[in-house]
Amino acid sequence: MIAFDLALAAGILLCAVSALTRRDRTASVAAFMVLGLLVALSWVRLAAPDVALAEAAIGAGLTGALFLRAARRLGPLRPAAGRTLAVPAALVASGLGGGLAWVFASASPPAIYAPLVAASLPESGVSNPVTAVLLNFRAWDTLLEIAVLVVALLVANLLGSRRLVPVSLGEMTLPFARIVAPISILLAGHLLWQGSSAPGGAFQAGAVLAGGLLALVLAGLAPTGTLVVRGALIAGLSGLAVFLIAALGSEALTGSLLGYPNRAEKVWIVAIEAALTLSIAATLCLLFTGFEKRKTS
Amino acid sequence: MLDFLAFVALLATLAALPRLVVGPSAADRIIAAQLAGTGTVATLILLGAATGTSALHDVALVFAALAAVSGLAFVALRSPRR
Amino acid sequence: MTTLPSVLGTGLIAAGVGFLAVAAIGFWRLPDLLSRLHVLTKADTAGLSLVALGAACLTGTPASILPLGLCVLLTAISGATVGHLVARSVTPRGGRS
Amino acid sequence: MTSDLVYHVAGAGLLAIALWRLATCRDTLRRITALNVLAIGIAMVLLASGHDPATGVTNPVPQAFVLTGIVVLVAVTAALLALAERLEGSSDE
Amino acid sequence: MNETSLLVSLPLIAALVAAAWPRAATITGVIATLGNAGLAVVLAIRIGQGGAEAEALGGWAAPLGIGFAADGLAALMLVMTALVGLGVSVQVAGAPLPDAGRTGQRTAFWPLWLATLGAMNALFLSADLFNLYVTFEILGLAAVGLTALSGTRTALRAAFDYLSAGLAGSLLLLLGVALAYATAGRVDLAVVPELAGSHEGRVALGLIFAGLAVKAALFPLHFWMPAAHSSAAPEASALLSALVVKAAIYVALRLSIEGGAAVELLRLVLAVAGAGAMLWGAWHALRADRLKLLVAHSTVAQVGLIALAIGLTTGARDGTIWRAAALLMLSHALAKAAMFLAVGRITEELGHDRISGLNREELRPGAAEFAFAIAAISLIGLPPTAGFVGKWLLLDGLIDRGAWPWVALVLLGTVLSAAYLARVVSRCLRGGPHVAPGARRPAWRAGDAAALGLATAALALGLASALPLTLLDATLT
Repeated sequence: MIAFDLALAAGILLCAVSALTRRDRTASVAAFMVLGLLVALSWVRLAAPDVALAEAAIGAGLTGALFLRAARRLGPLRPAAGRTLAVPAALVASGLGGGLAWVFASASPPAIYAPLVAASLPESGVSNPVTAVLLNFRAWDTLLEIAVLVVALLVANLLGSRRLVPVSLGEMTLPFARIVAPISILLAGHLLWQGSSAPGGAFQAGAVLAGGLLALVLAGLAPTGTLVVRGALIAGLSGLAVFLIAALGSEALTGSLLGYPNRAEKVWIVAIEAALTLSIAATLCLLFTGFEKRKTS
Repeated sequence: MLDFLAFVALLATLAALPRLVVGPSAADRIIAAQLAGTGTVATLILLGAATGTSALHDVALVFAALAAVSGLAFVALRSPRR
Repeated sequence: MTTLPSVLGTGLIAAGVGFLAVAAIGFWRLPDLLSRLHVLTKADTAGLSLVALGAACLTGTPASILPLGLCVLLTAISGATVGHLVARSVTPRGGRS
Repeated sequence: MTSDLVYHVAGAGLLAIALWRLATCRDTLRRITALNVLAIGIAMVLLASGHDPATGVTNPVPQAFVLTGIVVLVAVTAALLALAERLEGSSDE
Repeated sequence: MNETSLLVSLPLIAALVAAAWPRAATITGVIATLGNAGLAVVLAIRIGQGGAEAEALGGWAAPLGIGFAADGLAALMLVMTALVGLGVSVQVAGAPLPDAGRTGQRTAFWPLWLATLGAMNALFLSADLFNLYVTFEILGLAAVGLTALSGTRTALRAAFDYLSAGLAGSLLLLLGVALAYATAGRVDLAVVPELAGSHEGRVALGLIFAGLAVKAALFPLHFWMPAAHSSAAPEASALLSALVVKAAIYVALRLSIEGGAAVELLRLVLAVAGAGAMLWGAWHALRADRLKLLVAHSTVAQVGLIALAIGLTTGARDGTIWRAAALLMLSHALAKAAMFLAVGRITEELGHDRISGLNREELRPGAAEFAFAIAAISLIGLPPTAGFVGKWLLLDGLIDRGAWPWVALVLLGTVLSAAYLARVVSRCLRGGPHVAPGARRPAWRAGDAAALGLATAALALGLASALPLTLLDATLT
């Protein structure tokens, strides 16, 4: 498989270079989208299917759409001012890259986490170790990560970025939307449910759900009224609220922040994940569609 | 054997890159990305079959389900702003 | 071992991957956008279907057939939809001329 | 040569390309793309470090780090793109 | 329920409430900021009496789980954040930010500030490198929201540069954390001494410090900061300059105390960069033509002074220099917040913030000018302010070690800060012939009270500097 890895690595680097050097905006964005595809393959090769799922859900759905939106709104690339720095910067950067490759390749981490995770997994309430880390051992990280999403939503709301006005794409999109939207809902439910025992989980499920919703929005089949946006905003905020209440509630019960009661861990984790899935889907959709920009005059 | 076929599928995926870079039209580039998406799904299925990991089917499924989102975004956002 | 399903599966996969490769090469060689689109929607769908069918033969479990079938279905639909929309967006008069 | 080494080198390559573009480019969208490439590079070296070639298993803790990093990055990218678009819009006025 | 849990969760809950119900945002924000101050003080008192506390979240001990380390240093920072937050909240509650964002959201300040508060509290308590990265991201995003609040094109441009620089900084930090994992196999704070012992570990610490330097706007990585801090609304600038920058400095100080100080080269680079920042910031502050720009550049210089102190920390637990750094952080936070609020008021009264036009005949100096003067005294380091105690401790420690060149540098920085602050103070407080007989006095506003309160706190902490110093004794077990 070394040939596979080498070809994949070459493709990844090629995509990165194209994404960062093409003057045509669409070329740059398309190369970045393909980079996401190839990177997901490399996560599979690195035995990280959970990460590959997240990359697939985010890279195929939201990121590409977000960058295309920006490419459309930003207009063509302006000519660069000066190129004098380019060569020294390239030398410094390649030196840095070579050094980092050497340092990372020569370091091999002592096995500290693996035995700890293996020993604690039976008490975590779930059997997928990644979910156990994300929602039990290091649930505080995940709570703060959801807080980052919420703050991004607040910033987007503050900026009032131009609301997306989908154009009618005609009746050809109807069969597509009618099949893809329900399947993405089912898929999200499947990923959420199996997250406790196999690769999957709240973020992957939420991102898939958001992708399905985006397809509906783009096909002009989803309502985008002010009330809907307001509801989606509340849904986006609710995930962090549920997580925080669960954190404080678990402390009231067990005396430790995010320490779930014994033998009820799975119920807590699945409940939190279900709330997070909906909230993540709403947040990601809102980050793409944007909020109404109020006119000055 | 499956390893080799996965490798060929990866090469077929990467073969979309030249068209993506050269274009000439924006539509060409987006269609190239779309083709790379299909190639990735095939590669994932083959990797899953080669290693017997069923989780990869989910990854492939997610890619397949969301493959059209960026294409749709491209067409939907293409029309004039106002 | 070389049982019938495994030989069949590998053969189907090889054919599918061949289709994909042909699609990629055609995509690179063909002169204009519309013919490239044509290649994409046809060879692509055929290639992926064959690959999925072959993989289903190899694994043979019902649990894997459902996701594989869905993969094919979804890719075919998205390919057709996006192909149609892109074609319509580049041809004047909404592609109905 | 092992596949881990390939991904270590590829990850470091991504870091180098991204840092180079960050240092030399002023365009907003390009900078945002470079930051995303930088994050992918970090994720790659992190996962390659967590990968144990003997067992073929990747440590779940770095996997969780990368997952958290992906979510955080999507959030910040969306905010950056919104800012860049708003910036472009305000120059039109 | 534990104070630490409430300190990290209440601001976030309040932020959600304020975002969901904009009408209740102001009252929610004020109550939450008050409650936060109460909690911080209670925690500080308990730590001052009972010593440092550690907590394993969810009952999962480090390195697998995430720990909270509530010690004297963290408690001091929590109280500092709470005090500055109170001052700024009083100002914003009294005079909501102008709706320059054109988004119709006069209350957008509150959820952003509360998220900032929650992230700062989480950051001060965290004892895990990766967790620190996540808190930095919340902090960075919320701070960018605060910058963009004023909605002008300059502010948006500054916000973009701020966010992209901040993201680059946190990604450098994350790269360092990744390398720390690759080297030591774990990322809790207790790993730092182990990192200092190997080549790879030192590179990891270097990357982490580089990321922190970007976030703290340490020279020469400060390029984004003057624009961001001078184009934001004064209330937002007060928070950014007094608090958000401190988050990165705090982590640098914490890592130095934990054992990063064992890395000679890193410390030297930090100290030299700090000295460079002092001179560069002072030079630009001397040449600035606008008041806010002067204050923003003075932040570059002051951050440099603190970085210099951190760089000269010997790592010994009983050393005086890191205490000096902590005190300088505290005094800078109070004084700089007071200064930005005062600048906001002065600008409001004058209608501009050009330094050359500060002495106007028809306007008498008011409370804001007075607050600015007190804050300036603390920043320069004149007795009896907290800034004086901090600088005295720093010089004392340096003289003990015979580090005369550094002493000279610190004194030079002090003289320069006196010079650039005098440009403002001399113009503001000049009375006599310059003021016409019938000159009006500026009206009294909530902002005056906030600025005066914070400046007085900086003064009072100098007189009662035994309090923070005793608290710092409870640092690290």
